[in-house]
Amino acid sequence: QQTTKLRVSTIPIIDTAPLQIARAKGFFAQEGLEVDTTPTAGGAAGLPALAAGQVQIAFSNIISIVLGAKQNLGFQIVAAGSGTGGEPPDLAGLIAKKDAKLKTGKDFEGKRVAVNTRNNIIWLYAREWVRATGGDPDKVTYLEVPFPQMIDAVRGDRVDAAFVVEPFLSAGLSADNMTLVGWPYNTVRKYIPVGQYATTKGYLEQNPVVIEKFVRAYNKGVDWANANKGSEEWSKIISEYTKLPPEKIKTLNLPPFEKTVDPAGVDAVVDLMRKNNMLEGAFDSKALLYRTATQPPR
Amino acid sequence: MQLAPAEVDALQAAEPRAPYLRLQGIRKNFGAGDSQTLAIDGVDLDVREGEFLAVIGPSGCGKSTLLQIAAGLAAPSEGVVSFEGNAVLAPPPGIVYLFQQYGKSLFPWRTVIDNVAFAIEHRPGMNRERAHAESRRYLQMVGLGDSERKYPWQLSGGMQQRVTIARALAAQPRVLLLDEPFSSVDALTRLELHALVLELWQQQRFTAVLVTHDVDEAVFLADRVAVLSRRPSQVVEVVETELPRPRDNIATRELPRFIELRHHLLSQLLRREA
Amino acid sequence: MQLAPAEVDALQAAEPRAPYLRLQGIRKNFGAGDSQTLAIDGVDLDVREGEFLAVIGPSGCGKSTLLQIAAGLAAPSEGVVSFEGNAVLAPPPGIVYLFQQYGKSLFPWRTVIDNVAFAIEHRPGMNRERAHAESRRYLQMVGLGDSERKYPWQLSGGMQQRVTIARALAAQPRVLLLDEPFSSVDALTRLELHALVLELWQQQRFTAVLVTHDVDEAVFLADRVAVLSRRPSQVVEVVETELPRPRDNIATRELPRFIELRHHLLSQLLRREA
Amino acid sequence: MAAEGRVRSQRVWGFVLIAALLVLWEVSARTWVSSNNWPPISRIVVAGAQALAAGELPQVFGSSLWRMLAGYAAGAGLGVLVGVLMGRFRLVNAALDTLVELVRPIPIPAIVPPLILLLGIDATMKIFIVAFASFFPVLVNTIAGVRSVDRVSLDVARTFHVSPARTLWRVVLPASMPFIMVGLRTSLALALIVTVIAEMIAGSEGIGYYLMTMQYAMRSGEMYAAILLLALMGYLLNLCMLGVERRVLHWFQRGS
Amino acid sequence: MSATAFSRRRPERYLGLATVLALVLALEGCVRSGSVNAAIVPPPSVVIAKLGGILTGGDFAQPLAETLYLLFASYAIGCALAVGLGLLMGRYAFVHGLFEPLVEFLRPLPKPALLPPLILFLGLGDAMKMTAVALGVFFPVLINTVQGVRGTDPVLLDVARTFGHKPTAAVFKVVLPSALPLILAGMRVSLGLGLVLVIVAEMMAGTGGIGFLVIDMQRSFRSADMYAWIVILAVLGYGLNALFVRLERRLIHWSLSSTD
Ligand SMILES: Nc1ncnc2c1ncn2[C@@H]1O[C@H](COP(=O)(O)OP(=O)(O)OP(=O)(O)O)[C@@H](O)[C@H]1O
Ligand SMILES: Nc1ncnc2c1ncn2[C@@H]1O[C@H](COP(=O)(O)OP(=O)(O)OP(=O)(O)O)[C@@H](O)[C@H]1O
Ligand SMILES: [Mg+2]
Ligand SMILES: [Mg+2]
Repeated sequence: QQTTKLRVSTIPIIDTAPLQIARAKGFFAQEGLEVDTTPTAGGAAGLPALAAGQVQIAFSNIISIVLGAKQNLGFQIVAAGSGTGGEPPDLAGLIAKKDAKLKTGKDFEGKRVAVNTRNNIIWLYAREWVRATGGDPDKVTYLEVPFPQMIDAVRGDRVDAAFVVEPFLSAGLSADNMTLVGWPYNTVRKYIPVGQYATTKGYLEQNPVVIEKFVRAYNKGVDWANANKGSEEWSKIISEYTKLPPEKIKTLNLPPFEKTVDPAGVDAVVDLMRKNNMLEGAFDSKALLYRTATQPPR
Repeated sequence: MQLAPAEVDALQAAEPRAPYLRLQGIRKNFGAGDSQTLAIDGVDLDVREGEFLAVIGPSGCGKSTLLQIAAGLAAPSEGVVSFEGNAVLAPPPGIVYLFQQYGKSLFPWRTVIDNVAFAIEHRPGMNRERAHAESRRYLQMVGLGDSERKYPWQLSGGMQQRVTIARALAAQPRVLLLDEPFSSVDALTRLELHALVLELWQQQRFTAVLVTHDVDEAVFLADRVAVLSRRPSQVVEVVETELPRPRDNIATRELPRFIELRHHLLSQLLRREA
Repeated sequence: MQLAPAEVDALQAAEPRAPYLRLQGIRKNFGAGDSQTLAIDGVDLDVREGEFLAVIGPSGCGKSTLLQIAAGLAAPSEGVVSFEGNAVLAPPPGIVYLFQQYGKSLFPWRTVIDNVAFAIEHRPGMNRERAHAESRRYLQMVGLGDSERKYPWQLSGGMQQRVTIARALAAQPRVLLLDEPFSSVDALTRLELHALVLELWQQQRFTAVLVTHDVDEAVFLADRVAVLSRRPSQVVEVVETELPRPRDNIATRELPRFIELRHHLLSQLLRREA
Repeated sequence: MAAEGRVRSQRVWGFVLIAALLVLWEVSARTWVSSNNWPPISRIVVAGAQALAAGELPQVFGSSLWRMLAGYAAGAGLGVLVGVLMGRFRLVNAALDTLVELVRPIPIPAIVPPLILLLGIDATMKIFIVAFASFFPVLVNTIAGVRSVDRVSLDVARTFHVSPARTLWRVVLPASMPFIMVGLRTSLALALIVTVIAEMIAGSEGIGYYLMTMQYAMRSGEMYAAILLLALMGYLLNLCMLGVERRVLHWFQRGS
Repeated sequence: MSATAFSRRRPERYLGLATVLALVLALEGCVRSGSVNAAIVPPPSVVIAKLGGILTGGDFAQPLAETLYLLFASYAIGCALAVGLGLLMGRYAFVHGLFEPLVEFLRPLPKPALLPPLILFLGLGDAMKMTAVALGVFFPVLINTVQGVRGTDPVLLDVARTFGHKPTAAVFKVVLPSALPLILAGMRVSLGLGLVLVIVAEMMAGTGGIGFLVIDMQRSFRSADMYAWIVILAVLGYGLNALFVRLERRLIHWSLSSTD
């Protein structure tokens, strides 16, 4: 059987664990796929590379995919990546200094919150959390701070709170005088999609079988990840590509990985985007999901 | 120095030749508008093939400018330069100009010998060794054989000036335009350089135009001496020296004709105020 | 020019004075190791207060180097310079050196008048207008009154040289060290500059040391003439000119003493080969 | 030459200063600055030594170095070439000047998408980015250098009938070397910087990727070790350039 | 001079525009013919339309002002410090020895790599951005200044000494003007670099200015709008450079005189 080469743009974070597992455990090879993962910083170059045809599949967050699809770049979500489960902990949380006494969105009015980029998912959910907990999101200042610097920023009073992802979340919480204020993802909505694997319509039309194979193998990785989370081998694989020390990986609290994307969740995100002026005009969120994303291939 | 060439020379100096290097109606203006400087105001001058012409004139009258125009290095504002019947619009092959600013005209990144070699190294059939050998020969002629590996800034003013002389001679031009080439050397060196230039001039039969402030030098070396006026300069007069060749440092300078010419030219120069 | 100062001068020239600017056992080596050049090999020279001393010597012998050492601009490899009894380790106030490389010693970013003003603008009590007025005066003296707003590269060689003369004179130094200051000017301008320098020298009573290649010039201007040997240079002889002042361009040059001195010094210079 | 020796001996004080700053760093990290992003030097050294011993850092630096050199050679070489032509020939200057000045202020991050489209996400794109960044300082300096060449020098070449091409090579180029060399040195550091940045965009190779991963893995010891090593590499590369410069420009720097 | 130079320069100026125009037209052709993905590289005509919208809409003033403020402040700081230190380093062997190693260690460090300590010590505001940009501006000017100072002709320095100018005065009257052609070349390099760095800083800090707009539009794949802003940026750079050239002509006309 001939192997098909597939280039996938990823981000070296915990969210892409199933993909790396599927690669490490040979699930792709079993499907006759040779997957080459290309990390891109923060995923910024992932979707442009996808649109340019330099990679066939890209891991990216839902907002970017929606925005790209809106600009007729033909993105299609083929597999679920990361998201939130039915209850905390999430992969990201809102933290602040203990003595700042920040509890609800109301308390945040007039305060500064660190987000990694404005007009994107972290920012969106930070705003929605403020709204959901009784505050006015427009009365909060959002400052862009790279994730690794968020703890410094909070500690140095450059910001009042930060919406930070793992592993910085755990590290922040383990420092003294830091506390978790809330889980914005879960507070806003359960089971929301965060990261997905996308390809382009053009590639899909030509290679539907390849995509099915990819998703099938990827889903095996999801199963393995959910079953073996916390094991030695799990730590080893994760450490291999994130360079996180294995002992730190064990302490991370993770939601389960999903195999499908909830269309209602996507709808909800699109609604939130509209509400926050990120999207104008009609957008058919159903058309964004390829069938493999809602019905895992057998 | 044999007699034969000298006799030929004396003959040549006497009989006018076909136009060789010809300056016609040269005017030169610097700057524009209010700050215009008219440096040269209509100069006609024929340089004959093989002659030694000296040009004298007050400081700032436009001698350097005129020579640069003749060399094709500067364009006249009006007038025409022609060399062997062709209009000179760029430096024509065969004419070399020796800059008055000797310090500036040496390349600081080249050693003395490489500065001299610059004149010839690009010629067809030249290689580094031959260019160096040739350059060394000329450096020795100007008394700088032992300084060839120094850089220009390691030389005294007079030594730098001699390097430029060696460089110009090494090029073996058909017309050599010398702009105050001996201004910074002592009496003896100057005499030696006079002898050297005359000897090469007679051997290689090139045409020489010399700008100088030294009337003695002009008369001693030249077949003809042209006198320029103050700025805006014009040709006041051109005098045939009519002195026999080969010239001798003592005998020639004692000739009545020499003394007469010297007196005449000096008074020309000194009179201009009145 | 009155008689009185001239008489005083003649007296002063005859009677030796206290050490004023003194060079003792000066040696100067350039470079290191194999490529060493010994330029000056033990020169002793006393410059008397108020005198006019000329220095002559072959090209490259170390005249400029010696003057720069006397000016405190270069350090001797051996020996001591003292001025009014104090060792000279840096340019002492009151001594000004006029560079042989006139082209290089002008600031290309300054106009002619600003170049001259450079000599005085930093003095206490000076402002721009006064410095300019003063500079203008000296520019007019050297015949460049109409070029004050030009930049150096817009001047001819001789004009540039005159700017440096104006600048050095404007500084009104107590000791003026002149390094071939008249090499690029024509005969008439040169005579005018001679007269100018002598006049100021007598008015302002400064001490002058002049390096020149022109023996006539040396004898005509100086009280004493020092002759240097070839490199490594030493003082061959110092001659008192013993010519009366004020000096006159025609009368002085016809004095038997002048002719004798001229002959003597020239033969000194020309003999060195033998 | 003597001045150069003097500078070299004074450089000791430079290293003393650096040592003092590093001690200050150590002390600050141990006492009043407490952040994972500010580890003490001692920890950085240990982490660096381990990474070096494991062969991780040498591999990372090696892969960056060749990309950098390739991009630098292309960009700087072109910079000198175009600079000489633009500085010397009015027409070339007129034709390219506007374009150059319009393109120069464009930041690379802004044009990442089209770059990916045209050049992919691998070595070609990164080398192009490095070349792009190295190009301008060399170009600007070269043009300025060529324009400041003394007219007399050019006229000397003309009067000896040296061909225009040879004049460029033998007169204009050496005379503008003080400017060109300094442009080359500016670009060398810039090339290093941009290599790292380009490696942060995409791919899993080189210093940039290493810095990024280590930062996201909260291993600031390794991150700073790589940064210090980067500084050292830059220092050494600059030293090489200075060596070249001393040979080429001995005539220029005698003022110091 | 001006009259002839002008008439000679006229057609040349059109030549530069013609080059740019030709490239733009070629690009338009490429995109329209489909050989380049129009979603990533929009046709110039579309970009120009967007540009028209931005310019007539008037919302360009605010980000432009922010960017310019940041640029001028950091550029001025960076250049002033660099020329100052450069003069000292070029003049005094001790200062040179003291700072050269540090400078050469810091110079090749990428600003993103310095971001952790910069944010740690300077926070997120203008201070941090200005430091980052000023640092980038600083180095080219510094090494050009050092080079220029070292190239000062010793004769000119000796002229200052013999006329009794103090060493400090000589630095300002002799060394500085003589080094000016090199210093200005460095400042011109830094001007372009500074603009790039300001944009990148705004991209990373995300508080405003053209940089933030550009990256924000890039992230939302609005490439036509993004390129419209890049065109504004390019023209801004061109304009700044044109101003700089004027300044240069005034300051070092004596050095450029040889190329008339
Ligand atoms: N580039 C220039 N711009 C303006 N004026 C100039 C320029 N070059 C020369 N001049 C002027 O032209 C005149 C003639 O200059 P030139 O150098 O030819 O004189 P010269 O006869 O060689 O004088 P010298 O004997 O002093 O060398 C001078 O008055 C000078 O000021
Ligand atoms: N910086 C230097 N390095 C090496 N050698 C030098 C340096 N400066 C001068 N010399 C040498 O010292 C000697 C004396 O030079 P100096 O300039 O004093 O001569 P000079 O008597 O003024 O000659 P001229 O009459 O030609 O001006 C020369 O042989 C020269 O080569
Ligand atoms: Mg002249
Ligand atoms: Mg001398």
